[in-house]
Amino acid sequence: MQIIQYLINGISIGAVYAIIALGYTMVYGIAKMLNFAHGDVIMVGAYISFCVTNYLGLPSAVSVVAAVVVCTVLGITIEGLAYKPLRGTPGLAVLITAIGVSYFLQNAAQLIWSSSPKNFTSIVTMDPISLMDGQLVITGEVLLTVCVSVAVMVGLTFFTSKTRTGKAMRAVSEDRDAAQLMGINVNRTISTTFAIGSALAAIAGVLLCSTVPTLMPTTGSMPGIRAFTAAVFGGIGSIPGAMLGGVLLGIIETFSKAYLSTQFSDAIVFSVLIIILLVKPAGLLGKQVQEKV
Amino acid sequence: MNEYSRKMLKVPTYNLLREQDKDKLPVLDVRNLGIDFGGLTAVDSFNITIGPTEISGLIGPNGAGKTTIFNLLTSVYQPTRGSILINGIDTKGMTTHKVNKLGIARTFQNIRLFSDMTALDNVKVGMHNQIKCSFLSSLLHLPGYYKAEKKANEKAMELLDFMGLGDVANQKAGSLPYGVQRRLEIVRALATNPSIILLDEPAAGMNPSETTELMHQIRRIRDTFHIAIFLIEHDMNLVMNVCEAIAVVNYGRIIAKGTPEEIRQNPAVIEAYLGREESNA
Amino acid sequence: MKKYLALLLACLMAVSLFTGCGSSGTTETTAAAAANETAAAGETAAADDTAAAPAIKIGLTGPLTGANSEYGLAVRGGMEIAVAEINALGGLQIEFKAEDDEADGSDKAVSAYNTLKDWGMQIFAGAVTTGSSLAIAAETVNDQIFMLTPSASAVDVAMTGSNVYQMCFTDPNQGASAAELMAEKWPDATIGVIYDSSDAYSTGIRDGFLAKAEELGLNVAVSDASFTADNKADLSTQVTQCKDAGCDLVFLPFYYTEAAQILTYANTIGYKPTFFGCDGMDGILNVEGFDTALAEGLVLMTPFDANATDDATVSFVEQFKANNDGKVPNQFAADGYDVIYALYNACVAAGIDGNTPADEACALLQEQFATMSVDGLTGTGMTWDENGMISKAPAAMVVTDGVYVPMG
Amino acid sequence: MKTKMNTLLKNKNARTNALTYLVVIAAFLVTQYLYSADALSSSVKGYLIPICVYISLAVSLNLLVGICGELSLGHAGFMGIGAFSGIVIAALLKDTIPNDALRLLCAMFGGGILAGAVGFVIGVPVLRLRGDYLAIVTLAFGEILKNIIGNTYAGIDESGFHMAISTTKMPLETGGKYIINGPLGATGIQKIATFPMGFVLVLFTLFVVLNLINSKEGRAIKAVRDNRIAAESVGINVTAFRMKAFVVSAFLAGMAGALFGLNYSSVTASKFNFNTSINILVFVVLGGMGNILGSVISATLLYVLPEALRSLQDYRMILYAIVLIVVMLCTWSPKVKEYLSVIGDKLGGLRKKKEVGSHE
Repeated sequence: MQIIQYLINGISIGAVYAIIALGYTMVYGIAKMLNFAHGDVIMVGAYISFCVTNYLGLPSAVSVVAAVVVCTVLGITIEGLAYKPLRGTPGLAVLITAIGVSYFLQNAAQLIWSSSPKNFTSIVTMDPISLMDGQLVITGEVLLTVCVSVAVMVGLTFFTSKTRTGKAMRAVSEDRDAAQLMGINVNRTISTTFAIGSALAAIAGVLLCSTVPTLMPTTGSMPGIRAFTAAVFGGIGSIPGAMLGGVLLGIIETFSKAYLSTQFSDAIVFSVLIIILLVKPAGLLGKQVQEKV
Repeated sequence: MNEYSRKMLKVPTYNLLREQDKDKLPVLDVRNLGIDFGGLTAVDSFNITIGPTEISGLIGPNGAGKTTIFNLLTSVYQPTRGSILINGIDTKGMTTHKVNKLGIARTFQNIRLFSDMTALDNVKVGMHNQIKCSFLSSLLHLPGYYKAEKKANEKAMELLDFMGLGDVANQKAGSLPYGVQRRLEIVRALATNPSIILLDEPAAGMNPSETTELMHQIRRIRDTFHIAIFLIEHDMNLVMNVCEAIAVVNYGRIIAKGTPEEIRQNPAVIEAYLGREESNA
Repeated sequence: MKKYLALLLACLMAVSLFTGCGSSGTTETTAAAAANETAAAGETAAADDTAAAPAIKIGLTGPLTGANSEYGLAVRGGMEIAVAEINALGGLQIEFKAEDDEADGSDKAVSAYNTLKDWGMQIFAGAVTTGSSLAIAAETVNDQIFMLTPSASAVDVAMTGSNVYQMCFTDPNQGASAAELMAEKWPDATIGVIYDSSDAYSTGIRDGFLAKAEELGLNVAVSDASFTADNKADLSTQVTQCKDAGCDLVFLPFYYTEAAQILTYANTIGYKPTFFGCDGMDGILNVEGFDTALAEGLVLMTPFDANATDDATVSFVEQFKANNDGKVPNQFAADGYDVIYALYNACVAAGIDGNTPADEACALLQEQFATMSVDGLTGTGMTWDENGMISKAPAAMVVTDGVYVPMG
Repeated sequence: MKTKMNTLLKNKNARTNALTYLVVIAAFLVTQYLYSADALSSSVKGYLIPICVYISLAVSLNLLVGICGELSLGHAGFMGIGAFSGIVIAALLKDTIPNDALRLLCAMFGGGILAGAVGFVIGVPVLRLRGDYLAIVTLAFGEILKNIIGNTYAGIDESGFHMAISTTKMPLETGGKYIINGPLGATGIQKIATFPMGFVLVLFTLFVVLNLINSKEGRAIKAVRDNRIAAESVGINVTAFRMKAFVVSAFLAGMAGALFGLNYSSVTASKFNFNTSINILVFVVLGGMGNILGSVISATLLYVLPEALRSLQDYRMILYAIVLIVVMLCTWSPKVKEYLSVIGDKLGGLRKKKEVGSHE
C-alpha cells in the first residue's frame, strides 16, 4: 500500500514538473534556446494568482486567468526586449541573457512582494479521496495537476500538428531559414511560442503552488531546473517526452527518498538522469538526428 | 616547389590495371558491402578492388548511393554486411579516425573545411598524426614543440605549394573561393599521408578551366605520392579522362564496371543515365 | 578588441548610471529608518548634538538579496528599530550599517565584512547565517573586532575565538532541550524527525537531539527523513514516512517556511500527530496566506512571542510593522533588536564611544559580556559563558487558537 | 611575400599572447605596489585573491566553451573538488611542510590533480554526449557533487586521518578536529592563500591554455569544434581531444578551487552550486568565446561590479541583472552594435584609430 502512496506522491510532483517541462520544451524546440527565466515566470504567475485571490478577494478561477494574462504579456515583453535583439547570435549569448532575466525577475519579485514566504492557498477545494481506511490518500491537487498536464500535452500536440500557427512553429523548429523562405514570419512565430510558453508557466505556477504552498521569489528556480532536467530526460523538443520525463523524474525522486536515502536523493536522481542519457543520448523520446555527411 | 603548378602535364588514358600494380596487394578491397537504413537498402553487394596507384571513378545518378559508399569506406557509417579491407586490414567496427590512420583520406561533397582557421592550419590539422610532439611538451612548449612545429610548417607549405595554394596559406579557409576550397580539402587529405584518397565530386562548382587544371593535379598527385585515388564525379569529361577504371552504381548496386571505353558503351549505363553522360562532355 | 571596448564602455556607463541613482537609494533607507515615530529626533539631528563624541559604528552582514534574504532583512529591521530608539535617547549614539553577504560562506561574506571595516566599523553585530558567520568570525579574531551574532547558532561559530558571542541558542543545546522536553511530556511517543540535511542549523539540532534522545531512551522511529535546499519543493515523502512509521510526535528542526509546507500536506492527507518545532519555527503564524488552524497544537521552543503583551514587545512589534509594510517580526528581528541593546548596554557600562579603537572596544566588551546580564525581547537575565554562548531559558509554547500559549 | 605574411601572422598570434601576459603582469605589479604602499582598502585587498581565482576559472572554462565548443554547466563542481581536497591536503601536510607557500602549492596541485582525475572518470562516459545534453549532464554532475560533499566528514584525531561519506556525523576521538564537517562545510581552515600565489596561478593558467591553443592539440580541438566529421576524417580522435580539453580545464579549475578554499576560514559545499557555474560562464561569454584576454578582463570587471554596487543596498542585485542584460545586448546584438558604432563614429578620431590598430 505504501508503495502506491509513494507512487501517487511521485506522480503529483512529477505532473508539476511535467507541465513546467512542457513550457521549456516548447521554447527550446522552436526558439532553440534554453530559457532559464522560465522558472521565474512561473513564480510571477503564482504571485499574481496569490495577489488576486488574497488582496482583491476574487475567486481562484479569475486569479488563474489574471496570472495567464500577466505572464503572457511578460513573456512577450521579455522576448521582445531581451531575446529578439540577439536572434541569430550564438546560443550562449541568449542563454546568458536569459540568466540575466532570471536574476532580474527574482530580485524584482523580492522588491515588490518582499522576501518573506507566502502560503499559497490551493485553488482546489475538493476534499482528498481516502482509500483503504486512509492508508491511501489522493488529493484534489494531484487529480487536477495530472488532468491539466495531460490536457496541455494533448492540446499542444494537436496545436502543433493541426493548426496553421502550430505548423508554422514546427517548420521554424525544423529549419528556420527554409521556413522564412516559405513565407513564415519567423519572428512572430517565435513570439507566439513565448506567449504560449509563458501562459503555460502561469498555469504551472498556480499548480506548483497548489501542490507545494510555499511562495517566495526563488520558488520557481529549483523546480525550473528540475523541470529542465525532466525535459532533457524525456528528449528535449518532444512534447510527450516532456510529460514522460516530468512524471518519471517525480517518481524516481520520490522512490529514491522513500526507499534509498533522503540525504542522497539529489545525487541519485541526477545519476539516473546521466545513466539514461548515456543509454539514450537524445532522451527517452527524443529523435537521434543523424548528421548528414 | 612552385614549379609544380606551372608545369602543364599531358593527360594520358590508362588501362584497367596498371602495369606496376600487378602482383601487388590492393590498397582497397571491398567485398559484398551493404547497408540498410531502417529496412531500406541503400547499398548492396558492392565489390571493388583498387590497386596501389590506380585512379578509379564511381559514377551513378543522383541518389544512387555513391556518397553512402564513401561514408562506409571511411567508417562514418558501419556496414550492415560485407567487409572493407584497407591495405589488407579489415576496418570492421573501427571509428573514422582509426580508419584514416590505416591510410584512407577523403574530401567532402559539401566542403567541410575548418573555416575559421587559415589554410595553413587546415593542412596542419591534417598532419596531426604526423607531428611528433608529446602532450606535455605541447602544454609547456618544451623545445620539442618548436622543432615539431617548424617541421610541420615546412611540410604543410610544401603541400600547399604543390597544389598551387601557397599564396593563400595565411587566409582564412572560409573566405577562399569555392574552387580553391575544394583543392585545399584535397591538400588536407593528402596531409594525412594516405595510401588512398577518396574525392567526393572534386570538380563540383568549378569552371571548365579549373576543372582542366584539377585533372592535371589529380594525375600529378598519383604520380608524385604514388597513391591510389577513388573519386565520385558528375563531370563525365573528367571521369572519362582521368580514371583508369570506373564503377557505375544505381539504386545502391553496381550496374557496370570497366575501363572508360567499356562504360561509355555499356547499355545499362546509358539506360541509367538516360543519355545524360554525353551531355556533360 | 572592439568587443572589449564595447564591454568596457557598457560597464562604465552602467556603473556611472547606477552610482548616480545609488545615492538616492541610500538616502531612502536611512530615511525609512528615521521615519518611525519614536525616533522623531532623527539620526542626523542626534549626531549633530554629540559632535564631541562621534557615534559608535556597528555593522551587520546578512543576506539582503536572494533566497535567504528574509532572515537578513528581518535582523536588519529589528536592529534599525533598536538603533533609532537608542539614538532618540540622546546619549551614546549609534551609526548602523548593513551589508549584503548573500548568505555565502566565503568570498561574498568576507567582502561584505571588509566593506564594513573600510567604513570604520568598531563592533560587528552579525552575521545572520551560520556559513557567513564562520567565514567572518575568523576575520574578526584576526582584526580583534568584537562580534555578537544575532542568529548564527552553530557551536563552531562561538568556538572560533574569545571575541565571538552568540545571541541565539546553540544548535545541539536546542536539540538536547527538545529531547528533554519530550521525555518529560511525551515519554511514550513514537517520534519522527524530519530535517534539512544541507543546512548546518537543522543538522546541528538533529544531531544534538538524537544524542540526547538515545540517552533518555526516547523511541525515535524515523531519524533520517531529510530534504535539501535543492529538493524541498516536495516534502510529501518525508511526511508519508513518518505517517507509515506510526509517529505521533514529529520533530521539525528547521525554519517555518518548510514547516508550513509540511503542516499543510499533513493536514491534506489527514495525518495529525503533534508537531514540535524549534526557534526557527517562530513566524509560522504570520506567514501570509497560512491558515493558522493548521498549526493548532504545534509545540515550539521559541524565546520570542510577537503576541506577548509586555510593553517592550508591543512597542517593538508596532514599530516593526510600521517600518516593514505591516509585517509581523519573527525571532530573527527580535534577536537583532536584543543584540543592539546588549551592545549598547555594554558600551555604556564600559565607556566605549566612537573614538574607541575597535580592538580596545573588543577587549572592553569581552570583559563586560563575561559578567553582565541583559533583559530583552528574547529573554530576561541573559548571560554568556566563557565561550561566548548565551544562556537563556527556552520557553516552550503551544499554539492555541492562533496564538502562542506557554506550555503548562 | 609568403614568408613575410607568415611571419606577420606569427607575430600577430604572438602579439595577442604577449599582450595578454603583459596586461596581467602590469596589473599585478601595479596592485602589488599599491598593496605594499598600503594604498588599498581592506575590501579591495579582499577582492584580489578571488579575482585571481575567477580569472583562472574563466580562462579554463573558456578552453572548454570557447575553444572546444562544449557547454559545461558544472565548472564549479571541479572548483569544489579542488577546494575541499586542497583544504584536506593542506591540513594533513601542516606538520610535514611548515612552509606556507610550499604547502599551498602542494594543495593546489593536489586539488588540481584530483579534479582532473574526477574530470577524466566522468568524461569517459559523458563526453560521448553533445551540445545541450552534455550541458545538462555537467549540471547534473555538479549537483551530485554538491550533494556528496555536503554529506562528507573528514577529520584528524589521535589515531590519524578519518574520512566518511555518511548521513550521520562521523565520530572522532576526543580532541579530534574536523576538517570537513558535513553541511557545515570545511571549517577552521588555516588561511594560507596569498595574492602573489594567485598571480602565479593566473600566469600558470594562461601559460597552459595559451600554449595548448597554439599547439597541434589546440588546432585539433578547434578543428573538432569547427567541423567534427572533417576532423575525424583526417585522423583526429574527437573524443580523446574533448577529453584532453575537459581534463585540463578541470585540473585548472581544481587548482583555482584549492586557492579559493585556502583563502577563507570556512567554505561550504553550497558555494559550488549551479549559480557559481553560471557566473563563471557569464565571465566567459561576456569576455568573448575563445578570447582569453577577454575572459581575464570580464572576470575582473564582473567580479568587482556587484561589489561596486554595494551602496545601492537591496537594489544592487537587480541592477547587476540589468547591467548583465544591457551588456549582453551591447556586445552581441547586431542592431545595438550597429547603433553603438554609429555613436562611436561620431565620437570620431581616437576610438577609430584604436580600432584600426587592433583590427582582427
